[in-house]
Amino acid sequence: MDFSLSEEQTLLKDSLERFIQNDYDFDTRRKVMAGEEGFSRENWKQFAELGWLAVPFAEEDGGIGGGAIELMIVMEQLGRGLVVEPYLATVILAGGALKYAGNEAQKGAYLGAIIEGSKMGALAFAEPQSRFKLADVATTATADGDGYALSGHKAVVLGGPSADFFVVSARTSGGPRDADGITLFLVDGDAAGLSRRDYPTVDGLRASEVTLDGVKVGADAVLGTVGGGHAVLEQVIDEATLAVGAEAVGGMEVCYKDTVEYSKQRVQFGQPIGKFQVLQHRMVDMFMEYEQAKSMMYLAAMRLDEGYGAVAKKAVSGFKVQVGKSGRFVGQQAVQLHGGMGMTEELNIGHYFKRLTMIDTTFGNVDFHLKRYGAV
Amino acid sequence: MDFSLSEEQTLLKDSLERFIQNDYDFDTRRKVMAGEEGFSRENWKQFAELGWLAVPFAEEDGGIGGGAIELMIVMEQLGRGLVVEPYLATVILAGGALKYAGNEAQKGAYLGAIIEGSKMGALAFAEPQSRFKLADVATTATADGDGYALSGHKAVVLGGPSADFFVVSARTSGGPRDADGITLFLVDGDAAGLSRRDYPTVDGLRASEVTLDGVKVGADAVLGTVGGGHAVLEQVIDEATLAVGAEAVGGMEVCYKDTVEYSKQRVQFGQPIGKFQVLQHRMVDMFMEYEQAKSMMYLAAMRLDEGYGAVAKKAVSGFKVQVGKSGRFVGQQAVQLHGGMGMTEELNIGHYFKRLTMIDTTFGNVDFHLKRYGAV
Amino acid sequence: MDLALTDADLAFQAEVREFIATYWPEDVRRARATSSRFEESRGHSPEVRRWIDALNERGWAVPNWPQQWGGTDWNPTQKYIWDKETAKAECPQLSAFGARMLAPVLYTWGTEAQQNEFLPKIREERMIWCQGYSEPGAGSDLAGLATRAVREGDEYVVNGTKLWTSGAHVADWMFCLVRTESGAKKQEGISFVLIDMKTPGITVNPVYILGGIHSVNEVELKDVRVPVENLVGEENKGWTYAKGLLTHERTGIAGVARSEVQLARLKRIAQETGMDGGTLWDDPAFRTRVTELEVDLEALSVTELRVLAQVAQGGAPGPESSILKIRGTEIGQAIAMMTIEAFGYYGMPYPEQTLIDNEGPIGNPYVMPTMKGMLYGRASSIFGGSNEIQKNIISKAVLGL
Amino acid sequence: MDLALTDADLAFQAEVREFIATYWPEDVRRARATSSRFEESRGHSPEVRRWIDALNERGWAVPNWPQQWGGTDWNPTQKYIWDKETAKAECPQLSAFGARMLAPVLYTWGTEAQQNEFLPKIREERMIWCQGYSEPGAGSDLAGLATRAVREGDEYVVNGTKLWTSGAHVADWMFCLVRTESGAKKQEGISFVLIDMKTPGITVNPVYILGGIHSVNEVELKDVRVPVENLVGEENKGWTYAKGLLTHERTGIAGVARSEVQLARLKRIAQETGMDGGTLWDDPAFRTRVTELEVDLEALSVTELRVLAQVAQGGAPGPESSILKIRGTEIGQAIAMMTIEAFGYYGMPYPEQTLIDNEGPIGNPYVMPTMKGMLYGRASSIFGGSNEIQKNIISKAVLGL
Repeated sequence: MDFSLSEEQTLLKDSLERFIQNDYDFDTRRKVMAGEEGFSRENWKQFAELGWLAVPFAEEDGGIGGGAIELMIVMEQLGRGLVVEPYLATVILAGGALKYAGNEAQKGAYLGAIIEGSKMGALAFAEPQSRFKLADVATTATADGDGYALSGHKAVVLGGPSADFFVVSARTSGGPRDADGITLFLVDGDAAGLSRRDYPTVDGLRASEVTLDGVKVGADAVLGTVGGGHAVLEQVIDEATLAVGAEAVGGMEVCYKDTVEYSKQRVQFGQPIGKFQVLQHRMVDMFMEYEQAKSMMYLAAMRLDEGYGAVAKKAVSGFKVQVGKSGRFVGQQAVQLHGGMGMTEELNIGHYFKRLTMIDTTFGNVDFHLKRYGAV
Repeated sequence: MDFSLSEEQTLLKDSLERFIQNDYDFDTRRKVMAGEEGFSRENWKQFAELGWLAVPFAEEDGGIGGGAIELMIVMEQLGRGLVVEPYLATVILAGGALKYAGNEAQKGAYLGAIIEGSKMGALAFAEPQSRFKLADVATTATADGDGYALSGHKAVVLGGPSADFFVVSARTSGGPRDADGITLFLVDGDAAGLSRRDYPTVDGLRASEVTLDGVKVGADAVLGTVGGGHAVLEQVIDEATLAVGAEAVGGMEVCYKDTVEYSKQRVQFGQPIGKFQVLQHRMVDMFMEYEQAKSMMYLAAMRLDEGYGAVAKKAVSGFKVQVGKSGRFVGQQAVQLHGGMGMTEELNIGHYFKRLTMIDTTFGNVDFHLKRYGAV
Repeated sequence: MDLALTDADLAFQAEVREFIATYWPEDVRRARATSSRFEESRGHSPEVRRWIDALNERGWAVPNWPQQWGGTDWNPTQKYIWDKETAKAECPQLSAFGARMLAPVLYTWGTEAQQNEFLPKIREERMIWCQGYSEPGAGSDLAGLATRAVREGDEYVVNGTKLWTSGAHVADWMFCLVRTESGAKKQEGISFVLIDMKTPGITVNPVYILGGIHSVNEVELKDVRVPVENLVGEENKGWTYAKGLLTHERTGIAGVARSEVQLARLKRIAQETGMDGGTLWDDPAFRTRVTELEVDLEALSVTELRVLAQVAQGGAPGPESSILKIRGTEIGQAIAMMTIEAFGYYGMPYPEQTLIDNEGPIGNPYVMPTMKGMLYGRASSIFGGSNEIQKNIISKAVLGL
Repeated sequence: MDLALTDADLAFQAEVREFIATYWPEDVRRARATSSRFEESRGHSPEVRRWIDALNERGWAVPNWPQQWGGTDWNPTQKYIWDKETAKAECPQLSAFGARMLAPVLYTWGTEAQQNEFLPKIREERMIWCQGYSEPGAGSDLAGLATRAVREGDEYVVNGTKLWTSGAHVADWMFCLVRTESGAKKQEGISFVLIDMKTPGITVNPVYILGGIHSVNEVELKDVRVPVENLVGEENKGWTYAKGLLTHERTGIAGVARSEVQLARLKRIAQETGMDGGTLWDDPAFRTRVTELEVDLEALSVTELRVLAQVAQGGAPGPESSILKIRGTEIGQAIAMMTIEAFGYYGMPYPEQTLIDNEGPIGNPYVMPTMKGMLYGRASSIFGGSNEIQKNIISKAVLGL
C-alpha cells in the first residue's frame, strides 16, 4: 500500500510542473488559443522533446512504457495549466487505439511519428445519436474490393482540426447498438470523401464534425480485428476518462487554492472576505471535494495499472462520478466566490469552470457512470 | 387567486391554536404518551366538543362539510403541537373511507359515532410486501355464505390499538397487484379471527400488526363496490398525504422558529451562536425550506378542493416530495443546531425530528412521489 | 383560498394572448430563442421595435408605473397574467435599467422636469440607461463606493470608476451613485445623479464575460461635469433611493415564468436527444432530476403567487418574498446546467458567429443561446446582491439574528 | 504507487480472520447486530468478555499502544488490516474512553504510578472510564468550562457539573478537565485529573437520548475530594493534553469500515424488501442513491488509506486527514437514514423490550438496532467537536483563513 511516486514519476511530474509554471502562464495560453490552430506547434515540439508524447507507449515502440499512473501525472499537471494542446486527442485517444490494437506495421507508421511530434491524430467514436454509448455506431464500413468504404457522421471529434489521421469506429456487422461488429479503421486526414467542419469548443479546445462519404480504405487500415473494435474502444475510453478526470483534479486544485488566495486579498465590509465564516466553510467544502476526487483518481489509476477488467472499470466510473460532482461544485463556487471577477474572460477562474463543466459530459456524465459503477 | 382563510376557517384555526397553546404543552404530551393507550380520551372528548372530529364530513352526516383546506388547517396545528391523538387514523383514514364509499346505513352506524367521539377506527391497507403500492394486496376475501371470510396480514396499522373498527382492504378478484378486484370491508375490532399485536411507534404514535384468520363478515360489511376499493383508497390516501404533509409543515415551523430562538440564547465563544454566519445561513435555509413546503401545501389543498383528478394527484405528490426533502433538512438541522440538547428526550426538537423522519416514509417517500409526479 | 381566475381575468388573458400572437408570433419567437447572437438579441431588431411600439400604442409598455406616466390600471392578477403570458412567449422586455430600476425613483423622487424629460423616452425605449453602482472596491459592499462628486457652481465634477456596468457601451444615459460627502456612516453622503454618457471625460472599456460576451463594462469618469439639475431628490440621500429601488419590484425577480420556459425546453431537448436507441427522456436518472427541478420550481411559483396575493389585498409582502431571488437564481442556474448536460458532447461546440451565419448551427440550434445563457447566468447569483448577501439580509430582517 | 498487500500482509490477514472466526463467530455477530438492546449491547455479555480475554491473551487488545504497555509491533498496514477485519466482523471494541482517549495521555504524560495502576486494567477492560469534558455552558466552546478544582492540602476539592458524559452510570473512573486557575486565556488554567466515581459528592443523573436511550449523563460534582496524585501531568496544562488527545487517533475516526458494513446491510435489506412484486433494489431511484453513497464512501476509504500510507512512511498526516471526521459522519448518517427509508412503514414500530423478548421483533430484525443507531448517530456530527467546529479548524489550519 503505497501512494508515493517513484523517482521517475517524480521527475516526470517536476518537468510538467516547471513547464506549466515557466512557459504556460495564462496570457501565453490566451495567445496560443487565439492562433489559427488554437494551440502551439512550438509547445508540441517541446512536449516531444521532453518525452511527454512517449509516455504511454511501450519501450519497443519508442515509448517510455508508462502506465495509467504516468498518464495521470501528466494530465493532472496539464489540467492545472489548462493546457489546450491536443495531448488527449493524439496521445491518449488515437495513440491509445494504436497502442492496444495496432499491428507492427501500423505502430511503426504512426507511433513513432506521434512520439516525435510529427503526426497528430484523433479518435472519431461519437455520433450524433450515440450519446455516451460506445456501441451505438451507425457509421458503416462496407466491403469494397480489397478494402472498405466508410460512410457516416462522427460528432465532436476532439483534436479533429489538427489530425493528420483519424481512428474511426464503423459498423461492419451487427445491429445498431451491438457491441459486436464494430471495427476500428485508420483513415488519413486528407482521404477523399472525408470532410471536416472545424470549430472551437467553449472550453478552449478545437473539434470537428467529421463526415465520411464513401471513404475508401485498404484492408491494412483495419486496426485490430474486424468486428472486435468495441473492446479496444472501451479500454481506450476508460484510460481517457482517467485522463480527463485527472485534468479536472488539477483544475480543481487551482480553483480552490486561487479562491482561498483571492479571499485573503479581496476586502469588502472592511475585512478580507475570507474572514466571513460562510465563505470559509464553502472553501473547506471545495477543499474536501478536491481531496475526495484526488483519492478516487489514485484509486482509478492504480486499478488500471493492476490490469484491465471489472475492478478497473468500476474504479474509473467511480472516479468519473466523483469528478462530475466535485468539479461542478468547485468550479461553480470558485466563480461565485470570485464575484464579478470570476465571470470575466480576463481571469483564469471562469476558464477552469468551463473546462470542468465540459469534462462532466466527456466520456459519460454522472448518471452514466453511476449506473456503470452499480452494474459492474 | 386568494390565499387567505375564510372567517370560519380562521375560527377553526384559532380554536386549534388555543388548544395547542393552552392544553398541549410538551409536558402534557409526555404524560399523555406515557399512559396505557398512548393518548388521552379526555382530549378526544374535547376534540369532539370543539367539532374537530366533524370537520371533513358532510353536513347531512352530522359533519361541518369541510374540505381539504379545513383538513390542512387542522393538521398543520396538530403538527405544531405534535399531537398524538389518532385524528389521522380515525377521522381521515377510516372516516375518509366511510365518507367516500359508505352507504347510508354504514355512515349512520359509524360517522355519527366518530363525530361524537364514541368510536375510533383505523384503515388497514398496507401489508408486509406492499411498500407504498395500494394495489399490492395479498389479503383475501373469499365468499362465505352470504358474506366473506378475510385472511391476511395488515402491517403497521396506525391507530390500530384503539380502533373499535377497521376498514380493511382485501382482494376479491384479480392478480396480486391489480388495481381492480380490491374490496374494502368494515370489520369490528373484536371480530373472531382478528388479532392485533400493538406497539408504540418511534414517533410517539401507536400502531398494530393486524392478522385476519378467516374473519367472517356479512355482505353489508362491504364498503363501496365489490372490487372497486382501489379508487377509494387512492383518494383517501391522497387526502391523508395532504394531512401528514400539513402536519410536517406545522412541525417544521416549530423547528425553525425554536432553533432561531435557541440560537439567540445559547452562548458559546462569548456570543450567542446565532451570531455565527454559518448558522445564520443554515437557519435561512431552514426558513426557506419551510416556506416552500408551505406553498406546496396550499397548492395541494386547493387542487384537492377543486376536484379529485390528475391535477390534484400531481399537486399532492409534489407536496409530498417537498415535505420529504424539507422535513428531513429542517428536522436534522434543528437537532444539529441545538447540539446535545437536540438529542435529548427532554426537549421537543428531537421529537419533531423523529416525526418528520417518519412522515417521509408515510404514504410514499420522495422517490415514490417524484415518480408519480412525473407520470401524472 | 383558491387559485381560480375570474371570468374577467380569463377574458383579459385571452386578450393578452391575442396581442402576443399578433405582435410576437411563434416564428419570431423561435428565431430569437435559437439566435446565437446572445448579446445583440438584447438590442433592437425590427421585430423587437415593432413589439415595443405596439406596447406603447396599446398602453401596455409599463404596466407597473403610475397611470399618469403610462401605467395600467390592472389589478395584481392581471399583472401576473401579463408577466406569465409574455414570459411564456419569450417576449422582449423594455430595458430593465430604465423601466424597472430608474423609473420608480424618478416618478417617486424626481423633479417634474426630470419626469417630463425622461419617463416618456424610457417608456418608448427611445433612451437607453445603464446603472452606475458597483465599483472595483465596492461589490457586495456597495455602500463602500468611492466615486466622488464635488460641487462647483451649478455643476458636480465627478471622478471615479464604475465596474460591471451592463450596457454602458450602448447606453445614452447612466444613473449613478456618487459620494458627495464623507459621512460618519458609509451609507450617508451618497447622491443619486443622472449622467449623459456623451459628457466629456467618460470612457467605456468593455469587460468580456465568459464565452466572449460583451455586456458589462468598466466606466471611467474623469472630471465629468454634471449639471446640478441632474441630481435626483436630495443631496446625500441617494442610498435611500437606491435601496428602495432594490426592493421595489418583488415579483418577476424569481424568474419563475422564464424558468418554466427553460424547463419545458429542457424536457423537449431530452425528448429529442438520442440515447440507447430511445431518448434521454427515457433515462430514469435524468428524468428524476428534471422532475425534482420541476417540483422546486412549482413551489417557487406558488410562493410568488402568495406574495402577489398579499399585494393584491393591499398588504405588504410577507417574509416569504425574500426567498424569491435566491431560489429563483438557484433553479434557473440548475436548469441551464442540466440543459448543457442534456446536449452531451454537443454542448461543447462554440463556433464563431460567421461560421454559424454561413453554415448553420452545430448540433442542436439551442446549444449556443443555452451556453451563453448558462455562462451569463452565473452572474445572477452574484450581481444585484449576491445570494450570500441575500441570506445575510433574511437572517437579519426575517429571523432577527 | 500501488494498493497491493505484501505476502506477509496477506498471511497476517489470514491469521486475523481465523482469530475472529474463532472468538467472534458469525452467529454471535448476528445476534448482537440484531439485538434491540442497543445500550446494553455496548456492555459485557459473556461473548464480549470472551473476545476481550482472547484479545489480551493474544496480545492484540491495544495494537496502537506502545509495546511496553501491551501494544503490538504491527506496521500501519497491519493495523489497517486489523481495523478493517474487526470492523467487517463487527467485533466489539474496548471502551474507547479508556483505551483510545485516556491511555495515550497516561502513557505520554502520566506518572509511573498512574501508568502501572491504570493501563493494565484498561487493556483488560477491568476498569471502565468516562470522560468529564463538556458542561452545560461549555459544548462546542469546550475551553469555556467552569468546573473548579481548589487545592486543599493533598487534595483538590472539585465543584461543578459535567454534561453529556457517556457511560458515567457504568464507569468506575472519570478523567476530567477542571479549572485550577483563572488564566488570562480561557485555555489556560485547566487541569487534567482522574476521579474515582465512588468518591462522595458525585451524583450521576441520566439524560435520556432520543428513543429513550440511556447512554449519556449529567454528573454533578459537589465538594468532591481528589488526591493530588491523581493530577495528570502539570497543573494548568490540561488543555494541552486534551487537545493532543483529540487529534491523536486519526484513522478510525472516519468509521469507514463500519459504514461499509452498514452499507452492505442496507443493500441486503433493499434486496429483501418487497416492491411492486420485485424488490426495492430493483428501483432505479433508490439504487442510484445507494450507489452515490457507495462512491462517497469509497472515496473516503481511499482518503483514509492515503493518510495511513503517510503515517506508514513516518510522515505526518496531510491536510486530507482533516476531512475524515466530517465526511465520515455525513456518510454514516446518510446510510442510517436510507436504511430507515428502506424499511418503509416498518421503520415505525418501536416496541418495548419486553415485547420483543416475548414475541420477537416486528418486521425486519434490523429495524430496532438501525433506528437506535440512527437516532444516537445524530450525535456523531455534534459531539467531539461538531462538524461546524471541524470546518472552522480546517479553515484556519489548512486553508490559512
